Amino acid sequence: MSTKTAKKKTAAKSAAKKSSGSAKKSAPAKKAAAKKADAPDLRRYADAPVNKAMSKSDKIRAFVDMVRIRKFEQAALQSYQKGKMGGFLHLYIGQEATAVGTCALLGDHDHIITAYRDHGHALAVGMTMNECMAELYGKYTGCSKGKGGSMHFFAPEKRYWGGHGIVGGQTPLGLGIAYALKYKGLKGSCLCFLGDGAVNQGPFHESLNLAGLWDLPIIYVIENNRYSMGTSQDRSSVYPEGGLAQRAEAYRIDWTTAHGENLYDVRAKTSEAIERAHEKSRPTVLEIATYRYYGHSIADANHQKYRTKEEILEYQRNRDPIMVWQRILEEEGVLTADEAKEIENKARDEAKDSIRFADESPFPPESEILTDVYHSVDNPGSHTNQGKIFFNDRLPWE
Amino acid sequence: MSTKTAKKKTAAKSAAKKSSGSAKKSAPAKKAAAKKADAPDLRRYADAPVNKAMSKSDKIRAFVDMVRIRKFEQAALQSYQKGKMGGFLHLYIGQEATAVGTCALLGDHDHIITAYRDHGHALAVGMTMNECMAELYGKYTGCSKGKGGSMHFFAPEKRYWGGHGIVGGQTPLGLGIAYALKYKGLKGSCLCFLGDGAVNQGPFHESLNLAGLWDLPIIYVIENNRYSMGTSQDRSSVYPEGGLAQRAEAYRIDWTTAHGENLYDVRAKTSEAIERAHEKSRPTVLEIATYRYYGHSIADANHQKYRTKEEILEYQRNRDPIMVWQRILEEEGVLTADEAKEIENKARDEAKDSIRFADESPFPPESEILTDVYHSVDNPGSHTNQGKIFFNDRLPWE
Amino acid sequence: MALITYRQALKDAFSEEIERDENVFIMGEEVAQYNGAYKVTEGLWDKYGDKRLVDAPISEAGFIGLGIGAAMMGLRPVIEMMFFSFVYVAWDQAVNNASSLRYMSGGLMNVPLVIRGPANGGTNVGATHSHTPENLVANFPGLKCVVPATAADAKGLMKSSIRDNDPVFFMESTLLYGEESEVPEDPDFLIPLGKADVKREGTDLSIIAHGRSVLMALAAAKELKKKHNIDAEVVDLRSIRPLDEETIIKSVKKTNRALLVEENKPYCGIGSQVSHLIQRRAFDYLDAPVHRLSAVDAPAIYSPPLEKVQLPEAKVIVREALDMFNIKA
Amino acid sequence: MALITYRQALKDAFSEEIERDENVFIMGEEVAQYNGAYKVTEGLWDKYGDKRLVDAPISEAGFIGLGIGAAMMGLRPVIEMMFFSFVYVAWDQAVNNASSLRYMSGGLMNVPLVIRGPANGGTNVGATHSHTPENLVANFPGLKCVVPATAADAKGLMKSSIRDNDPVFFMESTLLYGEESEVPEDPDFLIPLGKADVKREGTDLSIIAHGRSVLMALAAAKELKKKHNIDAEVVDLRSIRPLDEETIIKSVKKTNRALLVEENKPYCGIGSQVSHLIQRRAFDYLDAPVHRLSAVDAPAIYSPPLEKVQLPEAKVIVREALDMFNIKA
Ligand SMILES: Cc1ncc(C[n+]2csc(CCOP(=O)(O)OP(=O)(O)O)c2C)c(N)n1
Ligand SMILES: Cc1ncc(C[n+]2csc(CCOP(=O)(O)OP(=O)(O)O)c2C)c(N)n1
Ligand SMILES: [Mg+2]
Ligand SMILES: [Mg+2]
Repeated sequence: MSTKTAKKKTAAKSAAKKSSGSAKKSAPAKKAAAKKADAPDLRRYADAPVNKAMSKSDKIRAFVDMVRIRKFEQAALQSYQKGKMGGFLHLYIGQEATAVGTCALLGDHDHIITAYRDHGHALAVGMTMNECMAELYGKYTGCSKGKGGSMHFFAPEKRYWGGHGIVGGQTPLGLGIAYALKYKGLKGSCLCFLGDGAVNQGPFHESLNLAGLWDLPIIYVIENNRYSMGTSQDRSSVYPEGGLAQRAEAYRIDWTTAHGENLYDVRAKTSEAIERAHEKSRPTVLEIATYRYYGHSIADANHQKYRTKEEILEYQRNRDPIMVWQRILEEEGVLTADEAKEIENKARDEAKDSIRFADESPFPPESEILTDVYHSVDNPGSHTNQGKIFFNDRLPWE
Repeated sequence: MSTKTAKKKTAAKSAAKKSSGSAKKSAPAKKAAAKKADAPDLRRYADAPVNKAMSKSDKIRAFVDMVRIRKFEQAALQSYQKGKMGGFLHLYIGQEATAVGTCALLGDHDHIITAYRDHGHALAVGMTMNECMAELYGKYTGCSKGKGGSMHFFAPEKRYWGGHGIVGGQTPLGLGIAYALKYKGLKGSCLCFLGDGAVNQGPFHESLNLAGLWDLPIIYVIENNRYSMGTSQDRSSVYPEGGLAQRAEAYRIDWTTAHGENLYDVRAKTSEAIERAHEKSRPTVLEIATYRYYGHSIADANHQKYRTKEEILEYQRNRDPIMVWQRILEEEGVLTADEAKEIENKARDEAKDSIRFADESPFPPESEILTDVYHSVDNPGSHTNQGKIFFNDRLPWE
Repeated sequence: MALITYRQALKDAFSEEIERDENVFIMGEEVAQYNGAYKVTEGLWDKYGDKRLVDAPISEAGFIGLGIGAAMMGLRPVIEMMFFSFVYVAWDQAVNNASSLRYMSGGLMNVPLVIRGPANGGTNVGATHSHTPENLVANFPGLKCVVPATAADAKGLMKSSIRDNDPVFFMESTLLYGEESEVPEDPDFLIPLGKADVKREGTDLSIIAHGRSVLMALAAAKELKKKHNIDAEVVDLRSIRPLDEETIIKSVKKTNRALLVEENKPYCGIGSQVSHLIQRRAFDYLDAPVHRLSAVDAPAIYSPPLEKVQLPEAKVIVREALDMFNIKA
Repeated sequence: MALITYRQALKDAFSEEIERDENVFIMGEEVAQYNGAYKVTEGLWDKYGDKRLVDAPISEAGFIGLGIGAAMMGLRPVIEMMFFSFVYVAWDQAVNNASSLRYMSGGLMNVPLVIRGPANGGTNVGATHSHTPENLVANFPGLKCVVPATAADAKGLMKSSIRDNDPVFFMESTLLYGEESEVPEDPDFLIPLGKADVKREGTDLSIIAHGRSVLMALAAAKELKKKHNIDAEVVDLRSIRPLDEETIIKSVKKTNRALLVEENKPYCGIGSQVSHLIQRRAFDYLDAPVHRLSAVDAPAIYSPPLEKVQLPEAKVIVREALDMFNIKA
């Protein structure tokens, strides 16, 4: 488990150990988190109300969603390697239970926003593979018309606010979403995802103080995959024994941790946080221990240099969220191996179709470079605007 | 005591109380800080080694320094009201024991940097009233040649790095000073002062993580005067029960608090922090409870609106750092009332002289607007620079 | 029409827009209980309460980002920078997020946000507090930028900015807050963004300015007429982006001479953009090169008499204008 | 002389300066153990260790501020921005502190700091990652700004920048890292800041550019000569601030025509400043208005073929040049 290793090293290194508080964790979750976690306990949190309430089809749906994310990204990776797309491609593979476990719990007034590793969340909230793949290809049929690319998927009508590339930059935006919900008197929340490397950015700190001070219904989900690019958590952060999430105590904010390989755990903790947001309009910091199998992005070819092959294998063999969930469902008699295979095949086909869709879609016309810059330009007459707003003396396509 | 009131209110308001850790404080200081502090205990920390080591003349020197700061600022205030200076004037009156208690402990490799409320620290490190007053007047004889003004006093040769106007902006600079000391292998430290309102700025958070992670010999001194402009501490921050300084635990940094009216206390805690920096190259966050008698700046004429007259009077009557120190020295038989009066008179005269000096000094010549912008312009030949570097088509004085 | 101050005009704009649209709120340091560091929001908290006037802790990146997020959701935040210089601690939020979100989402969202506050030097507060970032902001497609010089413009432009569906950076001046002018009382008095205003008609020279420089230009024009019989036209840009190029070009084609004045630093200042524009589109109409005046190119100096010299005051404008006619001042 | 890449040239400059001066160190995200996101510091951590190559957590305001503080103390930090766009999260530190400290202290201190990294679009990484802030930086007196186009310039300018006693913003390009040129091996090979380079002599037209646009301009010049017998001079600014105005003016006085090219956004871009300069100082030498080309004025688009259109490629430069001679492309 990520926080555990971290804890040991930091503790050894830090002279400050004594004066740093040993906060009491009230939820049983926290005791569990401190336990040796070599053999993941599959039934842990299976009995949490939010999990007991799952129907068979809910459970299968979660499996399907995780598999779809993985197949989508595997297909995307192939296309990337064929030179079909530009820029970055940050794969989510290995972390699927986080997006699926959290997003399935969102109600009508629950919103989400994340960083650049955003494909998983996009599919989890119901975006189609087609619009996502086309976006990767920079096609006009992409969710952002090909203007955003991999890091910038958006679907506001699904309450999915993107896809943001500046590390930590989305954390105040998420706060603003929560602020708007409260302002409007709605019982809602905003789940704002960030990485373990993002926690040291100033805007996140500012956001936590504001969230705690103003009782905002925001849930900061730290997807701790143990690395920010090639930098392990311990080379980027100092933090209390309970992990990065425990920093929340500095702002009197509730915090908790979850095992990211176990969908039940993710759901249980997320559901508590959402309830806190809905019922008390109070924030939560939720840290989810997870792992990415690929490099930071496809450009990060040497990711086996800064972490060992064994470490990667350990996750893939013992903590793969899809495998763990499949095992749980098989034990529960909800899913057979054949059915799982079938789901995989369907997802693979869906991904293949999305490749075809993306391939066959047109690029945006050149004139599209100048749309979607200003609302007032796209909607003439709706503003009291005039004058020149773009400043090319002449356009290349004119 | 500032943190106490704050604590109560925040606790009442915050739903997060339970999960926020009740950190154990090891130093006796911390137990004291939690005690009811209505009647300041004058002898508290008198026996700390750094205080026992004070000679009679050290003690009188501290008194002189505090009185000089006060008289200097009272004179500056009069001049400001006569229209002799522009911009802001942020008075330090009420907080003198912090600057004097900390700065007296600095050795050859101990540096300081602070915010815009910087007169006290300037005089405490040995800058002259003349150069400071002239700076307020915008005169060429000012410490910054009249280019910086009240918020920007500097004396690098006294290891005093200013005087910074952007709230929180000096906190990474202080870190850089500490970094340079460590880089050079020197046993030193940097005292970096900031206000209670500055703690919520992102760069401070980033600095704390870096300080804790890299074992940097920095001491962040939070001068908690309970307000950032018209905003009380509780309207700007959420923080653990131990106060703002306890946020340090989020970064495994040692922290402590001091009563800012008592020079002994300030010295005792500062000295521990300096020792930690020197011996372990480890940071400290030190919060000093203090108060400003005047408004945020002279422009803040209505400062009796956001705080009560009684609150101000309580400090002036019972917790004035100069008065408290005088009482201590009288009890110790180190200083008589007459001697104190004499010191006051001398300081008043010195301030008056500095007014005359400032009045009689010349303004910088117009051409000075263009010096001190670039080192390479001021020191031609020292760089491989050419070309145009200032871009006025024509200068007003040409 | 009523003769009111620039400050009052802004306050009236806020009141009217707060009453008109429940999504409008003002957030910033000391804007509510303290009535604003420069009293621009005086009395509004008393009148509208905590929801519409929100005191924020000192964490500009946090609350500007919050404003952007809230704007995405359809609120209309008006965020005060106590000094506009402080936007630099939130620069990434202000320019990267505010300018890019609509674009990167292919138009799925927009950011109806106003960031406002004083952006001026000349008050002896030193280099870090005296920035005039209109040229920096205007460089970002996706942002709008407005710099009113008079009370009436302040009101009409503020109301348009609040109703605008794009992020608008609204730059005021502490030196103008007390200046009075006649302001219409119509609650729908809107001045379109992107419309310059010819503040004085003239035939011999176009002085093109924005913000406080407009007042300096008007004073200079008076002097030029009286002492030298030179009839200067004064064009107030008002809006930096969008920019009213037609009014600029029309004026220069009439006068055949352009003098650009701003209190910004010169390198890549607004004047440089306008200078390029004029020579590009009115090349054959120019009887002389375009001249520029700006703040003396150094960080803002504290020393009060020197900072006065650093900014382009009326007499320097007069001298420069005369120079364009080869008259020695 | 050796034929090496722009990347290698920078790496050599770092090695040489690290060995020359014990105060020089490189700090940034992934610069040490990871060898740099773009491998510009590859091998240096192996060679020089933890003290001289420092991996920093993602907290740019923190470590840029740290760099400034360390520079005040006499160290010579070279701070890498993985993308220059990320300097916006540290903008206040980078521009307010770095540019003002010397001034506000009346010259008592200076800040020998280099902030460097790639500042370019064209790599399909979207709007927030593709900024080219040379015009923003150059607006601040107190800062210097350098944008080399070739390996030799990268090396000579980097060495000068590290030895410089003022803060230098050094803007590279991921699109140039692999470009090769002949680079002198002299360990004291220094190119002065503020010296432009005429990369191609010509008589008919001055194409003035910086960064990658220089390569585009050279390609365009070749085409113009070959197909249209137009002999273009290509002036590479190299240094944005200080700026070599004399070389610009000399070239324009010779060719009587200027075309400015940059990959920056147009509003108040570098081209606007240079355009003003030319019309101001070479008014009577101009046979045509100064023309500018820049990135198409919108946030950087992701879609790869469109982003190619967004930047001023050689063929657009050719077309614009022909237009200045009234030739239809
Ligand atoms: C302000 C800023 N600095 C640096 C980067 C470059 N960068 C992109 S992702 C990343 C690592 C982030 O790691 P983490 O937060 O742990 O998220 P993960 O990639 O593991 O999901 C870095 C350094 C950036 N995009 N923005
Ligand atoms: C980034 C920034 N935001 C706002 C301000 C305006 N401002 C100056 S001082 C101040 C209050 C700071 O309070 P605190 O940190 O408690 O210090 P104190 O004045 O009490 O010494 C504010 C809001 C500023 N200078 N910089
Ligand atoms: Mg990570
Ligand atoms: Mg305070």
